[in-house]
Formats: sequence, structure tokens, C-alpha cells
Amino acid sequence: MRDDFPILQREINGYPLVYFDNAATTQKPNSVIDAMNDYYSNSNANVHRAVHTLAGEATEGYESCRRELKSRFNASKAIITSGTTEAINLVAHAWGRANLSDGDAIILTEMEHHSDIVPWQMLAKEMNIELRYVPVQKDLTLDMDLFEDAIEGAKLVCVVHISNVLGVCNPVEKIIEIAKKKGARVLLDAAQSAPHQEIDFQQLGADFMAFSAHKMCGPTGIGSLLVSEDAFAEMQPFMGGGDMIETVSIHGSTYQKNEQKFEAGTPRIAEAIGWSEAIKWLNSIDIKSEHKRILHSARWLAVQLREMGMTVYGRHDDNDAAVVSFLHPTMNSEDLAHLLDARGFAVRTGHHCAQPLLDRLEITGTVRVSLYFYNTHEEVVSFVDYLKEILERFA
Amino acid sequence: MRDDFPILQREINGYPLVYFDNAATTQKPNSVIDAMNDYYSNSNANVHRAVHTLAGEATEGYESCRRELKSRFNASKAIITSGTTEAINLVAHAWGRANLSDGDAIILTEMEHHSDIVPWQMLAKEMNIELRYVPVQKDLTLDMDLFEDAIEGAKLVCVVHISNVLGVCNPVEKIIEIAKKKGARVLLDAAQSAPHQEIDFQQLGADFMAFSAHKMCGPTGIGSLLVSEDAFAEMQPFMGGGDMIETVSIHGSTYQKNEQKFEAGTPRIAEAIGWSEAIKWLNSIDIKSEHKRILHSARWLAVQLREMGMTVYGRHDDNDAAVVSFLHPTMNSEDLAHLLDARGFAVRTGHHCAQPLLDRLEITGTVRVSLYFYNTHEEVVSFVDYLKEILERFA
Amino acid sequence: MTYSTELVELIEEFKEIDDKMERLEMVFDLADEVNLLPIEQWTDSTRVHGCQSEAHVKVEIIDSNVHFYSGADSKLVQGLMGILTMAIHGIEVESVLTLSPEFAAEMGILNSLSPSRSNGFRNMFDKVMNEIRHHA
Amino acid sequence: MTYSTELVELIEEFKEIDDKMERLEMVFDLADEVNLLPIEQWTDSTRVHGCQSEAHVKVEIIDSNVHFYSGADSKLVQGLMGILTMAIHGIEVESVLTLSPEFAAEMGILNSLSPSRSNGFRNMFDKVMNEIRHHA
Ligand SMILES: Cc1ncc(COP(=O)(O)O)c(C=O)c1O
Ligand SMILES: Cc1ncc(COP(=O)(O)O)c(C=O)c1O
Repeated sequence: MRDDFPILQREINGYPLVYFDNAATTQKPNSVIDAMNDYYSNSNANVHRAVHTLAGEATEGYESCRRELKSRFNASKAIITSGTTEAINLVAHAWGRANLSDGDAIILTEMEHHSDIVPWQMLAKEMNIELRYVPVQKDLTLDMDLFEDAIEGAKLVCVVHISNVLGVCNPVEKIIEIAKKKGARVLLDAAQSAPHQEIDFQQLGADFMAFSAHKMCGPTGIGSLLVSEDAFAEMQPFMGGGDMIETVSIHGSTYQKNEQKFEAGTPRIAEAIGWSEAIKWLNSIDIKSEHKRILHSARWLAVQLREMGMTVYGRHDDNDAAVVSFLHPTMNSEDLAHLLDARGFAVRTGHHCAQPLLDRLEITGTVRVSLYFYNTHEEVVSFVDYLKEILERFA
Repeated sequence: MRDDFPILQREINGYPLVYFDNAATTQKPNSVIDAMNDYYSNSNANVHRAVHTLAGEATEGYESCRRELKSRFNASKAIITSGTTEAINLVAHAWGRANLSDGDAIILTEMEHHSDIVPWQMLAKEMNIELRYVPVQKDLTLDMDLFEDAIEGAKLVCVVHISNVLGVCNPVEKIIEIAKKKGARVLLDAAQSAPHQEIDFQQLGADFMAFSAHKMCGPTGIGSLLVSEDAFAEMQPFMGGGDMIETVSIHGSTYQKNEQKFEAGTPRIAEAIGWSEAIKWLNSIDIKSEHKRILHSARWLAVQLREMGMTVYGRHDDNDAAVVSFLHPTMNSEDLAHLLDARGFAVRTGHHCAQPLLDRLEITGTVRVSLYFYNTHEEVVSFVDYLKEILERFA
Repeated sequence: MTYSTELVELIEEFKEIDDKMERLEMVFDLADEVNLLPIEQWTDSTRVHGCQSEAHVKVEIIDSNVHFYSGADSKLVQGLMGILTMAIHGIEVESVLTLSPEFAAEMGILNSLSPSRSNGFRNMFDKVMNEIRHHA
Repeated sequence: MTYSTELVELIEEFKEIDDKMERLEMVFDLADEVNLLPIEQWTDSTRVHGCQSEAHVKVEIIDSNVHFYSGADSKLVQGLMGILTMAIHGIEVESVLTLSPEFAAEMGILNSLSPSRSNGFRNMFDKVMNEIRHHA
């Protein structure tokens, strides 16, 4: 599998790259890179409403992405956006503005990524909407009792499926069940789960699911919002422009009926073609056993780190992601990351765009190792070895 | 120059591709394709706030695009968006909502692309704003007298720099001068001018300028909004999420000060790296003499078409783009485009996302030939020859 | 399903042509095969949606046979209508209803058209079939 | 401008090291060279903005000589402060003001740091220079 990813041949400061920053973005297989290359070298054209051969090929390539998305996630509506963040903002504008009103409540959790907080804070301020944050408990799980209290009168529940800091997978089936009973719509931030799990969107029963291509072996600049038919019917257009309209006159406009209604302007054509290949690549691997394998490495890593005196934030249950966030008692995280980089290890430090969660944990950041399917246990072992060396020399 | 563009080797139905659909999107030189390839194969990582080598390279690549934009267009603020359409919607949301109020007026023209109409129609409806459309006259120019009448009390003027249907270049210097005198801000839709002209944004004195990479040899999925310092200071955040914030707590958030404030979420990294190279490619050619050359071909084509009995919509002044829109008196435009495609000629038909302009011209669409710098006069000659053959056989 | 001999011959003819322009020329020629639905009878209910050009169809069932009238402002589209005419006009309802739009793919026509045109053909086909089912 | 002999030696030493880790190790060691600004004196006005870690600097001019106090929660950042200390502490204002942040680039330090860290260094450098200009 590693041969599929050209970047894994890269050396950093004379050492082989060990890429452990997968929750930030994943690497791309050759099939993805080649498909975009081929598009730009042989088929580049603007899509829709054109007759010539290239435009036909480009349109087919673009729409193939939507087909792959619908089929992988069993969804009936897949809107293409520029990423998770735009997908969530789309819900806030296209659904929120049209369906919420003064005094309504939205439920968030303290585990959310900023992209699933800030759009709601902005909407809340503008429309006078109450935001209720479900707290994270000591054991790093959501306080489900408080969630059940909070659901009363809430119109929308926004929850991160898998935390990008902790790797914790939230009980979304249960959350959706409770929310549906109370008639609240549910938005899943699936930025971290879409890359790691097989998700049946319609069976799960959520209304919105947002995720990014770049975190699942696809290109930058593209993502998707899956939408249930019911919620789709409640959405008003967000951005206006070419392709999302049916007719325009100076007196007013009519809009497309399908996903295009929310895809204003020339779409992300090359990106869609690349993502399509990334989904095919994911379809081709045994994601369940790969997940088990890297989760096993993550658990092993967590044990080693604790033995070295680090504080590890994570629990690594079976459905959690292979993410290990940790802190050394005295050594500055970024110093550590610099030293790791000196030997080719790429990890992330900082608040991971989840400051409210870190506030709750009473820390300002962590060092985060996040594994993906092309990582090996040997890489994790060499990481531990080198970390020991660093601590001996510098701590 | 043609060697720089791999797609120009392509054959369509056994004939060499003659790509005349450049106003829809342009082709990409090898340097652009290779840079993105190299990014994905060697440097792919998420940008900002990270310590490791790849993240540094990715950040540098992303920010190099902003530098190239600022330097080519002499701008002090360049926000990176997903394209012209998103850039205009950004103005509507980030500037419009914060600076317009009930009863204010916005000036548009009948020559606008849907992307510079629909966002304003949506805002107008929501905020009760008056839209004033400057009419297009018989000679295909804006009625400047009516513009001067309309400016009274208008807060914003939105005007397309070069029409994507007619190629007509509007007198934006004059429009800006008049608007500034009355204290109105000016948005230029430069989707068609940025690829064809050298533009000095600060000297021109507009407040906003929107354009897309894909129409100027860059990748899909990326564009920019240049903003004057004055207008920038008046803008409120639009989309919320990662990267655009300084701090987030459950009680509220503070935002970045610079362009990042408007770039929520993981940005278009590979696209920015590709666009950067496209700008360098444009910097490397003599755009003025190339423009003269293709405009000369466009004028010649217009004469030939008129002689064949076609109606040509365009005037082809010195600053107009090399775009030739035409109609055959009886033959259906799409039939024509199909026949052209049979011999490798790619043209566009339809309303070109400018229905109000076509309403004014009392037509529903045109066949559009749009030339770019890699097109040759020989291609235009062979187009005319083949068109004659078609008309003999089919008209 | 079984095709009329006329249609079988047409499919054979199409298959033999390599050159896209000649294939388009054949479709153009088939525009004359329609039973023309005059413009005066074009209404919202005869319109084929999702076509970029104006395309109108009307179906009648007389003595269990399909009667098919059509017209378009594009000769190419009308040529496609001509092909459909050969496939269904004057044919028994029962037999027509076994038809799938695949026959056009088989002829290689759909591939020579832009995706929007071939979608248009499928829309036309579906509309016609629905009306036949409705009338029958 | 002219560098102090101490600084010249340091630049030479840095240039000789190929291995990034050893270079970082040297920077770490230089953290001890600062005149420590105690945490109690860290305020908003001593803070270097745009640094990811807490980094604080204070400048005094005594008899036309620069006195430089600093501290950070990152040893690497404090190491950079140590280098700056060697470059400016106890040196005449006039001479210090001719310094540009290029000397750090020349040492190959900035390249071994992430862009955010090397921006941090530039921010620190600018803040210090501004304060010296202000005081002088
Ligand atoms: C004049 C004009 N404005 C706006 C646009 C929209 O650009 P995009 O689709 O790249 O957002 C276009 C291109 O289609 C255009 O020609
Ligand atoms: C849980 C979660 N939500 C949202 C995002 C935002 O994704 P993007 O930056 O691709 O829009 C991320 C990734 O950074 C994430 O991990």
C-alpha cells in the first residue's frame, strides 16, 4: 500500500519521512494525483451546458464524484463544497437562516472543532439563538445526561462524530435517536470519521454530514455536505451565481432543483475528479482491518508515552480513531515537534482548532500523533525510540 | 508557447483539438500542472500553525500565491476564495450586510454575469435594497448617462470589467471616478479582464476586484478578491471556522486581522501553488502584444462571419477581449456546435450565464468563440473554412 | 425486445460509420422522419424538460398502436425524434413498452452527443414511455 | 554592519553543522545566554506577538548601550533570544541599529525553524529594534 503514495519516499533532513499528521490532512495515492494530471493534460474544460467533447468529459468527471460519494455513504443528496468548513457554513446559511428564529436553541458540544462552533456563534448573534454546549467529562466522553436535558426545545444538534484531538468516537446513533424523537435536525461533523469508518448516512438517520476530501486521500479545496431529503427540502439557496440558477432576469431568478442549487460558480472540477479516485482507493482497501491495525499501534503508543511520563489524552475504544494526543510535563510541545522534525517525524502541536475542548481539559495544546492506513507499526516504534533519545538529551 | 500546454496535443474525433472556449476556462501550462503534482508528491501537508517541514513548505507555497497576486495586480489585500462567484458572494455577505441598510441602492449593469447579479438579488430581497440596472445600448456599450443618473444615492456599483459574451471592455476608470465622487464603493467583476490585461488595482481605485484562477491558466477551485484598505476595514467575517479565528471560547471568538479572517477552513493549498505558477507564466509573456495578435484574429473572424450571413455581437475595440459571439440566421446554435466538435473545434453555446444581456439583445443564446494567447490565426482560418463546409452541407 | 426491420437496418448503418460528422449528418437527415408536431401545438405539457432546445412530443394510441408526433428547434434533436419515430410509430403498445433507451446507445448515437443532449434523449424517451403507459 | 567577535564565531560554528538536530541542540544551549526576564515581569507590553509560545522581551538603554532581557516558555525561542542577546546586549545603540534580521538567516537558523517560528524571530527582532529606537 505504501507504494501507492509517492510522498512516502520523501526524505526530511536526510531521514525518511514519517508522516503522523493525518488528522490535519492525509497523503494522496498515485491514482488521485494521476487523475488530476490527466484531467489538466487531456480533458480540462468547464462543465455543464456545453456541447464539445472536453466539456462532456469534464462534466462526466465532475458528476462521477457525486456518484461515488452517494454510493460510498449511501446518501441521496451530496452537495459538493470546498470542505467541511464551507459545508457547515452552508447549513448555517441555507438551512439555519430559513428554519431558525429568535429564541431557538442549537446544541453543540465542547468537543467541536472551531469550524463547527464559529458559524453557529455568528448565526446565534445575528438571529438571537441560544447555543447549548454539551460538556465533556473527565473520561473524555460527552455528558449524555446533560445532552438529554439540553435537547428540550432545541431545533438542531451539531456534533463531531470523531474528535480530532482525542480520537474519541461519539455515540452518534444514540444522539440521533434522541434528537429525532424531539424533532431536532442533526448535523454530523464527519471530518475525522469519513476517512476512518464505513458510514451509511441514510441508515444512521442524520440530516447533514460534512467532511473534507483532503482528510481522506483526496485533493485540497473540496468537500461535501450530505443531506437527507427532508432537510434538503427545507434549504434555501446560499451563494448565488452561475450554475445554481435555472433562469435569471433583472426582475428575479429561479433556481435549480438538485444539488447544483448550492454549487454556485464554476465548480471544483479537477478536485472532484481527484476525489472520485480517492474514494475508489478507499473502496479498494479493507478499512475495518486496517483500522484495527493502526488503532492497535495507537494503543501501544499511548502505553509507551505514559510510561515515559507523558500525559495522554485519549481512551482508544474500538471505534475511536488512531489519534494520540499527549503532553510532556515540562518540555514545550513545539520544541519537541521541532526536534521530531529534525529526524523526519511530522506531528502537529497547538490547539488543533478545538480551544473549548482544551479549556475544559485545562491545557492550551497537545502534541498530536494521528495515524492513517499507510502508517506502519515500525514507524511508531521508531518514533518511541527517538522520543526517548530526545528526552534523554533535552528534557 | 503552445508546447507549454500539453492538452493542445489532444485529438478530438481524430482531429487536432482547436480550443476556442477560453472565456469559460483556459488551459494549463506544464509548469502549473507540474507544481501541483510536485506538491502532492513531495510536500503535501496542512498549512499554518505547524512545525514540521512539509507544513512549512505547504504554508510557503500557499502564501506565495498571495504574494504573486499582490505583486501582479498591485494590491495590498488579496483574499483567496474558491473563484469569482465566491468572491462576489463574499462582498455581499462580508461588506454588504454590514454596510447596507433598508432602502439603500446598488447599481448593476445589464451586462453582468449571473454571478454578479444573483448574490445582489438575494441580498436585495433580504435587506430591502434597490437594484438599479444600467442598460446596454444598441452599440453594446453601457448607457453612461443613465449610470450618472443612477449613481445618486447608490452605495455600491457592481460592474463587469469585460463582458464574457461580447468581449466589450467597460469604461471602468470613468465609472470608478464618478462612483468615488459620490462616495459609492465599486466592485469589479474581473473574471474576463484579469486573464487579458495588466491591471493596477490600486491605481484603478476600485474597492473590490473578483476573478478566478481557472480563467487565467490556473487550476479550478480557486480565485481571489482584491480589496482596498478602506473597504477591508469595513468588512465583517463571512464564513466561520478554523484558520480565520484568533481565539475561540464557548462565550465567543476573536478573528484574525488580515486576509485569513475571510479564509475559513483548510485553504486551497495545491490550487494556490498551481495558481502561483500560472501568474508567473503570465508574467513571462508579453501580454500586450499577444492581446493585439488574438484581437486581430477575432476582428478578422468577425468580418468573415458577417460575410457568411451571421449576426455578430461585439465591436472589438482595442481593449475588448478576443471574443466573438454570433448567430446563424436559421441554424440552431447547438447543432452547429455539435458539428464543430466533430472536427475538434470547441466553442460554447447558450446564454453564457448572462440572460439579462441576452434579453436586452432579444436573443436566447449565441455561439461564442473566445481566443487565448495559445490560439493561432491558422486555427481561426481553419475554423472559418470548416464553418463554410458545414453551412454548405447543412444550412 | 425486438426491433422493427427498419430500426435494425438503421442500427447497422450507424455502426458502420466511424466519422462523427457523418453520423451527425445521418441524424440530421432523420429529422424528416418525424410526424411533425406543428409549433402551434407546442405547449408546456408537450415540452421535454431538461433539453436545452425546445423539444415537444405528443403520443396517441389508435387501435393499440402508438402514434408519435414531435418537433424541435434543433435539427439534431429532431433527428433523434426521427429515430424514435422509426422505433415506435405505428407499433403495438405492448411491444413498444418493452423498449429501453439502450437501443440508442447501441447505435452509438448517444456517445456522439454531449451529455446534456443524451440526457435530453433519455428525458424524451421517458416522457414518451410514461405517456404511452398512461394512455394504455 | 559589523558583528561582535562572539557573534562571528557563533555564525561560523552554526555554518559548520549539517545535522538539523545538532543545530537545534546548539540553539537550545544558547537559551542560557539570556538575561532572564522573570515570569513575574511578563506583561502585555513585553509580549512578542505572532509567536505561538509565550515570548517576552525588555530593553533598557544605559550609557548608550543596549541592555536586553528576555524569556520564553519554549527553550528554542529562548535560544533565539540568547543569540539576539549575544548580538545586541552591551553593544552601542548606534551599532545595534544597523543590524538586520539577516544575520540569523545567514546562520542558517531561520531555515531550520518552521515559518511560524522564523516569523516569530522577525517579530521579536522588530519589536526590540523599535523599542531601542523609541528609547534612544
Ligand atoms: C464575467 C464573469 N463573471 C463571473 C464569472 C464566474 O466565474 P466562476 O464561475 O469562476 O466563479 C465568469 C465566468 O464564468 C465570468 O465570465
Ligand atoms: C473534526 C473536524 N471538523 C472540521 C474540520 C475542518 O475541516 P476543513 O479545514 O477541511 O474545512 C476538521 C479539520 O481540520 C476537523 O478535524
